[in-house]
Amino acid sequence: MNPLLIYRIVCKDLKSELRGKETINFMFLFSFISLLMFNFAADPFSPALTEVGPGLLWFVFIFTGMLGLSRAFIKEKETGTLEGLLLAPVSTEDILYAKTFYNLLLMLGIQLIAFPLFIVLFNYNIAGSALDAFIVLALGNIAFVVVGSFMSALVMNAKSRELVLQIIVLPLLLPVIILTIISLRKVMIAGVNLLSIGEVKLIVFYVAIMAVLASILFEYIVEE
Amino acid sequence: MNPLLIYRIVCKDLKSELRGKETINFMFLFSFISLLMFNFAADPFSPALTEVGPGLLWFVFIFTGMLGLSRAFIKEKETGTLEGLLLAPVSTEDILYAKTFYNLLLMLGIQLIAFPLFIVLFNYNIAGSALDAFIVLALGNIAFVVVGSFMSALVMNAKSRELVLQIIVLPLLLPVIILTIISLRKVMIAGVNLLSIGEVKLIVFYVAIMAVLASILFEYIVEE
Amino acid sequence: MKFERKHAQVFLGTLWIVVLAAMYKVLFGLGPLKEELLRYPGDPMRNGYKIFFFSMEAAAVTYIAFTVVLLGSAFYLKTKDMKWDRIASSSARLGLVFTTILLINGAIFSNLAWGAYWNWDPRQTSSLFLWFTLAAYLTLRGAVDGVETRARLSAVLGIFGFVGVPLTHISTTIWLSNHPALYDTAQSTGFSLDRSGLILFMTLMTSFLALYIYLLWLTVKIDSLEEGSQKVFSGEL
Amino acid sequence: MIRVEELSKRFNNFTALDGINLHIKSGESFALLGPNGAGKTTLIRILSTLLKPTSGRALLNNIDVTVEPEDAKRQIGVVSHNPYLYDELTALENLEFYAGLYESNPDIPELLKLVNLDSRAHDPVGNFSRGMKQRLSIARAILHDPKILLLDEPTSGLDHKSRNNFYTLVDRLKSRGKTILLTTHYLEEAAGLCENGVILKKGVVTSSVDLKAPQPVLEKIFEDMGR
Amino acid sequence: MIRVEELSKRFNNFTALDGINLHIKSGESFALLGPNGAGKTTLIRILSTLLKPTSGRALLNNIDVTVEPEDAKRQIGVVSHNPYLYDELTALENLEFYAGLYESNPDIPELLKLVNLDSRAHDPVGNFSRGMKQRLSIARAILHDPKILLLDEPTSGLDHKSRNNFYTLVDRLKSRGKTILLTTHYLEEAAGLCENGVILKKGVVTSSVDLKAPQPVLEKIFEDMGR
Ligand code: HEM
Ligand SMILES: Nc1ncnc2c1ncn2[C@@H]1O[C@H](COP(=O)(O)OP(=O)(O)OP(=O)(O)O)[C@@H](O)[C@H]1O
Ligand SMILES: Nc1ncnc2c1ncn2[C@@H]1O[C@H](COP(=O)(O)OP(=O)(O)OP(=O)(O)O)[C@@H](O)[C@H]1O
Ligand SMILES: [Mg+2]
Ligand SMILES: [Mg+2]
Repeated sequence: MNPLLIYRIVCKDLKSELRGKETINFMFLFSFISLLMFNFAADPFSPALTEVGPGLLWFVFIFTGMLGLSRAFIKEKETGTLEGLLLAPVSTEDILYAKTFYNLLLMLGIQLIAFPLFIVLFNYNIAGSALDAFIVLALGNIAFVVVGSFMSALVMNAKSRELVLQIIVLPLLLPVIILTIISLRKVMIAGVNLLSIGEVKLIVFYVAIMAVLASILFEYIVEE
Repeated sequence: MNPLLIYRIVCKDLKSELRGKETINFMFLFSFISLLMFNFAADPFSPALTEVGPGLLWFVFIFTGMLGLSRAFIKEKETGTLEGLLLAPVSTEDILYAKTFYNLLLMLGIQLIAFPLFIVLFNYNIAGSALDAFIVLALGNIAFVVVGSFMSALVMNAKSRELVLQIIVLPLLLPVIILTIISLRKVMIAGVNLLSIGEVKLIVFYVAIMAVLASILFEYIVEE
Repeated sequence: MKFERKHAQVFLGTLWIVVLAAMYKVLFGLGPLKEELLRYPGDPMRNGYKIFFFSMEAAAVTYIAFTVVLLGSAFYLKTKDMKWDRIASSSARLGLVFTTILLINGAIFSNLAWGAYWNWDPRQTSSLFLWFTLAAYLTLRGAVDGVETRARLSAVLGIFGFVGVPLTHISTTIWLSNHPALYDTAQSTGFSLDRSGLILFMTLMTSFLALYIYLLWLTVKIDSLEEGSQKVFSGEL
Repeated sequence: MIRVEELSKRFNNFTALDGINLHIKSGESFALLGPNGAGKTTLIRILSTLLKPTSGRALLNNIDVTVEPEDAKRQIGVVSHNPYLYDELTALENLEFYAGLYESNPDIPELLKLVNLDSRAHDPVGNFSRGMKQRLSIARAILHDPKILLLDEPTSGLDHKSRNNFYTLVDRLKSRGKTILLTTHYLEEAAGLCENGVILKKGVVTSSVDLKAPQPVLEKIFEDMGR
Repeated sequence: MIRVEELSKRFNNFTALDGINLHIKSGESFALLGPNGAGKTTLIRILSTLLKPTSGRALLNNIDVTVEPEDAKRQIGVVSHNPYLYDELTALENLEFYAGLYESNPDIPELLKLVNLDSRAHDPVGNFSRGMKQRLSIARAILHDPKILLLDEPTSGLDHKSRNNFYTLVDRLKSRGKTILLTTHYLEEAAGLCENGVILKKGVVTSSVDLKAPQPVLEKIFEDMGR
């Protein structure tokens, strides 16, 4: 692992993403609009909202993530620049770390905007601590990004691979998705303290396993 | 309009999609997983579910569509084959119609699977006729696909295309989104008959306007 | 050249705030509720009504701004004359400002009348989507390189974007709403102006419109100057 | 017949083509020469209706490309750097698809044989080497028997033999009265295929070239082109 | 030094390379010739660590590409059909980024001048013409001063002058002791730049070529290559 190289790749990604300086605005607008959409699903002040609120909130991130993350590798693949990276003496893990880190930056950026917005817009009353809820979301996002980045590298070459591989991508994410929802509901509806939620530990555990697996297996993904 | 050419382009898209099945698999999985997620978002037997059910169901389509449809034009653009189509004596409208039709096939295919799945998963009790609910959903999907396909062509040349697409499409779709939810709730919760729902007529009206606008304006999108 | 534009924008912004403040001052100088000025049965809002004059004017200008975007876009596509693109895009930027004013006024109104700044009233929500539509239009402009491509693509979107206007207009009828209607037949939500109210309304309307037109003229001018200067620069290269 | 009148194309503030005039007679083979970035591809893209000119006009067999683009498209076959092929489809399927779009009925196996790909007809194009794609792209360009061929560096990536095959093919097409507009960076190619040509530089036609001139003269012209 | 031993590469059931043996001495310039689809790009991609061989091994300056890929990568500069450039970044930023990855500190303005792009340094690469990208790609390949250059049809898309500039550049690099492996479909290029070469056909080395042989002999060899 070479932090300097990782930093340089992340900078490059940020730079080419931010070329239209508007991207941050885009992200803001986007999370704003998709949050607003949910208003129409239920009467905004009905108790049903308290019920489904955490789920909807988390869904916005999954959806945003799906949109954004898959691009990180696929774009480099399609424009052929991934080979440029692979030609340079950067270890394949570092490429994975850089992409994961970049994705994480994006997701946390969106979270920083969308989470307060959600609370204000829906006048949502979090039963537990707002910080706890934020941390749970962030954990979910980390898990999502770690697995998602790795898997998006996997599907990159999907054409020549077996169909089965693609079908693994989303289901692999399923545990995190569900664990996060459960934890989020415990914090936001039942007001449970973060540290006493078993699911949170499971998420951390899951991230750890996935991260280790990903760094071991990544080199098999990029080789052809 | 040349139906034969449209048919040929749709066939080509279907054929190359079925080779890799990437988009289809992805869309199915995504809709499946979001349904599952919403299942965890609320206690499946709580009354809140009846309330928000129609809204959630419809969102699954909106978001699945968002993720999948954008590829129809963007992929042809990125691989350079869009120029191949434009070099052939096919009117630009026909290209639009073909892509719209293809997207519609995808969406209806997904609906055919996701709608029964929703009912089973949530054990949802539709107050009105299930067929009516299906038709309302299909109408909403048609509106969505008409606008979405057109807009995905519009953003083809933009930076951060995928994000921009969402930002553009969601406000434009707001009328259909609201109208579809209202109609869906009328059918699924209040048990109103399809033909006596005024909003359904409005949806049809909206689709018609959008379709006309789209076919008039499309040529301005592809010219450079 | 960039500096000049920034200065002009700061200047205009300040001007607008000053004008707005002056108008509020004038209106609130009217003193407490005069029954004859505005009839609102069971008036729960006391002086809150005054803000109606602003929200309604802002709404009207927003609609007008949308119409100008629509027309500018259509004419651009027809003639390919950049003038129309400048008019459309300037109108969109101004429309964003006026929609913001509408939303802020609306929120104040909503708090007075319904007890929450954001009430998810269809009028309120659809107005917000008007804002999003303009924001989307400007977003697209930001995301496309190339002056002509940008003009062309955003013109197409500008035409589509207009659907928000009729939607906002009918939103109260197709979706359950608390928003009152002018000259409503239903007594309970009826809301009407008498003669002096109407005069005040028309005066404000005229000044809002004048402001919009003036600002539109200014922004179009600034844009065309800026474009001209860019041409000079690249010519030198 | 290709006629270009006062054609200009500006990208933002960059002028890629600046008042081009050209007249290429029916059945003529014409070379468009010039250094990188001269505007050759831009001109060909305008002729093939992919780009709209900023001003001026372009006629293909008396059809204005901006006025009647669909008729214009039937007149032309385009080979460029981009093969316009679908990676997921096989060579055969690609040609069938394009034949369908042109509503013409070519002998596709024959076409595949012509570009020496008959043995790979059922392979997805995504697995082809660069040169194989380029060859298939040539078959794609002529399948509707167009009257005008726009060839933008058509031999890039082709091997020696395919290049010679391509030259023979072009000769055959010439003898069948096709009009040909070719861009190339190779003297032999220009001299071998075309009679006349022009040199484009920074969007302006700087001189016309008689490609039947003796080799040393041509070499001198090519040497000077980059200045 | 490049040493290839019994190297094979199979894609699914298609054998692209079949037991290749090559030895290229340090400082030698070597041409890899052969028709389209022969496996030239495949071999170069294996040497540049982008593909893993199915069997056999390949050494660059005694470093096995599959065993120590990162060390191997430092030895090589690759120019291929794909320029490996980011369209959103400017020419300068692209080079700076790659220099950062190689952790080397080249004189980037000098490099840009070398490929004649100093005036476009601050333009996003997306707006470049094909030939301009290719030139920038050459600068990218040599910015870390690699000992071995793998050039896969490096002049594709370059104009006459840039090609000559490129030849001069390669000559200069040769005189500085670089090892060069070149694929090309052009006889003059192979003969001008390389001393020795081999012909690859259907994944097998069919013969070796002395590129210092007289022109007619070489022409004959090229003619026969397609058979
Ligand atoms: C209780 C508070 C409010 C009152 C008494 C009020 C009053 C009115 C009245 C009387 C009209 C003219 C109605 C018509 O022509 O149908 C109007 C129009 C409008 N108001 Fe309000 N309003 C209130 C709150 C809001 C809010 C919160 C918003 C949104 C931010 C809003 C946005 C609009 C718009 C967009 C129009 C133009 C509608 C159209 O005719 O198309 N209003 N308002
Ligand atoms: N979409 C675009 N936006 C901005 N500039 C462009 C665009 N397309 C081309 N250009 C510029 O126009 C000029 C002409 O490009 P063009 O591709 O026509 O050159 P060319 O003569 O085909 O060069 P080559 O021989 O390298 O293919 C170049 O300077 C290029 O940078
Ligand atoms: N990913 C792949 N999957 C399957 N077959 C492939 C793949 N890549 C290359 N091939 C096949 O391997 C063979 C050699 O391809 P390669 O690209 O090495 O040829 P080449 O000698 O570089 O040809 P060219 O001169 O046209 O560039 C071709 O027949 C090609 O179809
Ligand atoms: Mg070109
Ligand atoms: Mg090759």
